[in-house]
Amino acid sequence: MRSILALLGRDVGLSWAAGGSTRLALAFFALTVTLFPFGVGPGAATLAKVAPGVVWVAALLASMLSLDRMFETDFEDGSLDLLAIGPLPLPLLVLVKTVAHWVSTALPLLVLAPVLAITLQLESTAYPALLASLVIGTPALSFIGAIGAALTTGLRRAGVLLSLIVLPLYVPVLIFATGAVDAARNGFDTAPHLMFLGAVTLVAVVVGCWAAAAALRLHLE
Amino acid sequence: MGPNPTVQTQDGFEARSLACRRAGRLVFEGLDFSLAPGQLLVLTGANGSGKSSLLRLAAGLLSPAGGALLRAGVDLAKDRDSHLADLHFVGHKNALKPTLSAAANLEFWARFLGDAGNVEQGLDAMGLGGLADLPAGELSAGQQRRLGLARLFLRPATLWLLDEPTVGLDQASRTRLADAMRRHLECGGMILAATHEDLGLSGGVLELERFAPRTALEEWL
Amino acid sequence: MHKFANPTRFLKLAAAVFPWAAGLTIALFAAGLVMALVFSPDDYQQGSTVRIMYLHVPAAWMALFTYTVLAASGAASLIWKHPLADVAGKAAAPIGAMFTALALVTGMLWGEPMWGTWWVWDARLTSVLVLFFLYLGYMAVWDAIDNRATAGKAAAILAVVGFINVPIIKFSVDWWNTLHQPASVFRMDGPTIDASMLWPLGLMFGAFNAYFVTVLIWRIRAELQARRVRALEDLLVRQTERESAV
Amino acid sequence: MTGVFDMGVYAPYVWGSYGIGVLLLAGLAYQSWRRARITAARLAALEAKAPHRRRRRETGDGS
Repeated sequence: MRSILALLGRDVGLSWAAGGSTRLALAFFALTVTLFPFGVGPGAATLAKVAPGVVWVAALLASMLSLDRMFETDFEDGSLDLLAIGPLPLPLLVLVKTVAHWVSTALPLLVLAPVLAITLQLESTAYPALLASLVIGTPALSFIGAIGAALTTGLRRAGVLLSLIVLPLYVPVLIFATGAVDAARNGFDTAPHLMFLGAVTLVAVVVGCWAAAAALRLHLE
Repeated sequence: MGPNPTVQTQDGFEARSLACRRAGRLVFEGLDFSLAPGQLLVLTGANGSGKSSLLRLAAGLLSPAGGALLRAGVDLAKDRDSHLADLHFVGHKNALKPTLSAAANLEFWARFLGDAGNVEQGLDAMGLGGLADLPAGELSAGQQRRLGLARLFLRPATLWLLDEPTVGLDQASRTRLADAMRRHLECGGMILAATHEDLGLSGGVLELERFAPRTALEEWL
Repeated sequence: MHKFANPTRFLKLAAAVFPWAAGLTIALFAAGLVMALVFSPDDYQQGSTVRIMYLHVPAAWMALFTYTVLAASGAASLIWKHPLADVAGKAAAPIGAMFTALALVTGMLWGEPMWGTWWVWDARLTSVLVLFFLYLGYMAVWDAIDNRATAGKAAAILAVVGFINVPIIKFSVDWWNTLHQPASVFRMDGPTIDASMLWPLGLMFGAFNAYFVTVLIWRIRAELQARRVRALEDLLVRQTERESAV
Repeated sequence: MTGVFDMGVYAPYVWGSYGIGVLLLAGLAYQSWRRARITAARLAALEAKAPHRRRRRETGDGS
């Protein structure tokens, strides 16, 4: 347990510190969302209609930005070897590092998202659903992302390959998450959407840990 | 607890017709060695002859393509954890985070490997006492190498696996390392080291070229 | 080593199967095209565009079938360490990607006369589009990693993960489609298929499958030979190195 | 024999589909066939250059 806390503390600390990925993700998220009104026009009706999609796509891209650093830095400085022969089995190691990624990127997005949604004129009834979808859905982004990060560790041009691998797998998360917020906007029940989203996240956790551990083992060879 | 010749392999470390395949290519085969408490074995051979591969096999990072590695008579494949709990592995890279201070880096590895361990003892053993609070990134290459080696002193471990430990060390640090290795051997420790430099320590030599794959064209898939 | 794992034994088997597969491909395509273009009746609603279905439906089906082959070869490579599995996966992927592209193009050419727009976010067409990106991802992994053995394992992992996600993606796209699409007046896979259409469709299915086997054998043979060339070149390099060193 | 000629107003779509179909199917088949031939030729050349190794390898490991 001590090892888990040690690793979690180090990774989150490194991300939140200067030069870490948290600030980058927050800035990217805010910038991307504020770009949209310039594109689709400031009209409240149009903005509100696209608001869930815009917030979610921006959150998805922001969390993907810091994915390739998840294992890459440890691979480069030799820590990955020591982590792999440490007390934690590889899938658990992946779980801890992915939770660290989630804490260091998704949590800050959770705080910023409602603020940005205001600029997109999102109806007030939809905010609880927006937050709920982010809380339930962003772990799936991290765990599916962990597969891409592990597969592309140590490769040149990893960023492009990572997005090509990960984005198609993000489709269900995006659909159910924005579905929930849309339902809230139109006064429908958001429960079914959020439950499907939860199911997708659970699958992502299980598949993510296994696949990322297998992929890391490849690069440790 | 001096070296006890009669209990040769009882709690030693040995390889029996070991073969290693790295990313599809056979590196060596039919390799045998046995290391008893108190003994040093130096691996020599040209680059690519498999020195690092053998050390990674011994550290459990790679699984053997053939033959077996035994610790205290027990095959690593059967009981990997007790082997990993009682070894230190120092690879080419130093596993340091540049933004963390020297002490913080060691502190992390101490807590991750499961017990507080004493960071001060590690720093002093490699003469880094005064640099504890400096970010690791600002240390010189030699100092960073010493910080990597300082991990050896965080907690006792019988088996040391060292990959080119003296690279980048000045003469004073080299003798400091040699003394530490001598002390380790005297109290029943075992060392498997890949190095080109004569450390002034008596020990066996394992010529890896002798175990190059014999089949002219191995299974060509 | 597995019985078929030995490449030379596999190549003998492939050589035996190849003429049948190639012959069947040509025969089935010939019969299928004649049936589809000449004899099949116009559909009262769609007119002659129904003939596009004889290409679209088999292509979409083969796209999914080939991805299943990818996932199966991935599993074989990861679980049973079958050395030929990676080669089969690498060989099958471009064929699957081609089938997916064909399904997309024919889907658009079929949709345009019906709805007046080239792209319709229909549930099936959208799933095929996502499948196309899964193929691109698989092939990109092969290209990005130099070492064949590592690339094979990495691609195998991605294929298995992708395969687990295909039903999830399919379900979510259907769900998303019903949410945003008022009851679509015209479903993509066309009207109920009546008997007269079964023959051309069946022949084209057979033709596509025979085609798949033929091209797969070519590509596997090319991949095995390419690896043998690389092994011999590597050996030559080490040989000259040792001779110059001595 | 009515079907082939009077595709009616949809002719371009049908012929377009089949045209692209032939292009894609034949294109990939040709590329795969050609690649198999090229690698076969390179392999033959390499094995011709190192015949002695080949004979020893034949007897050596019984792959």
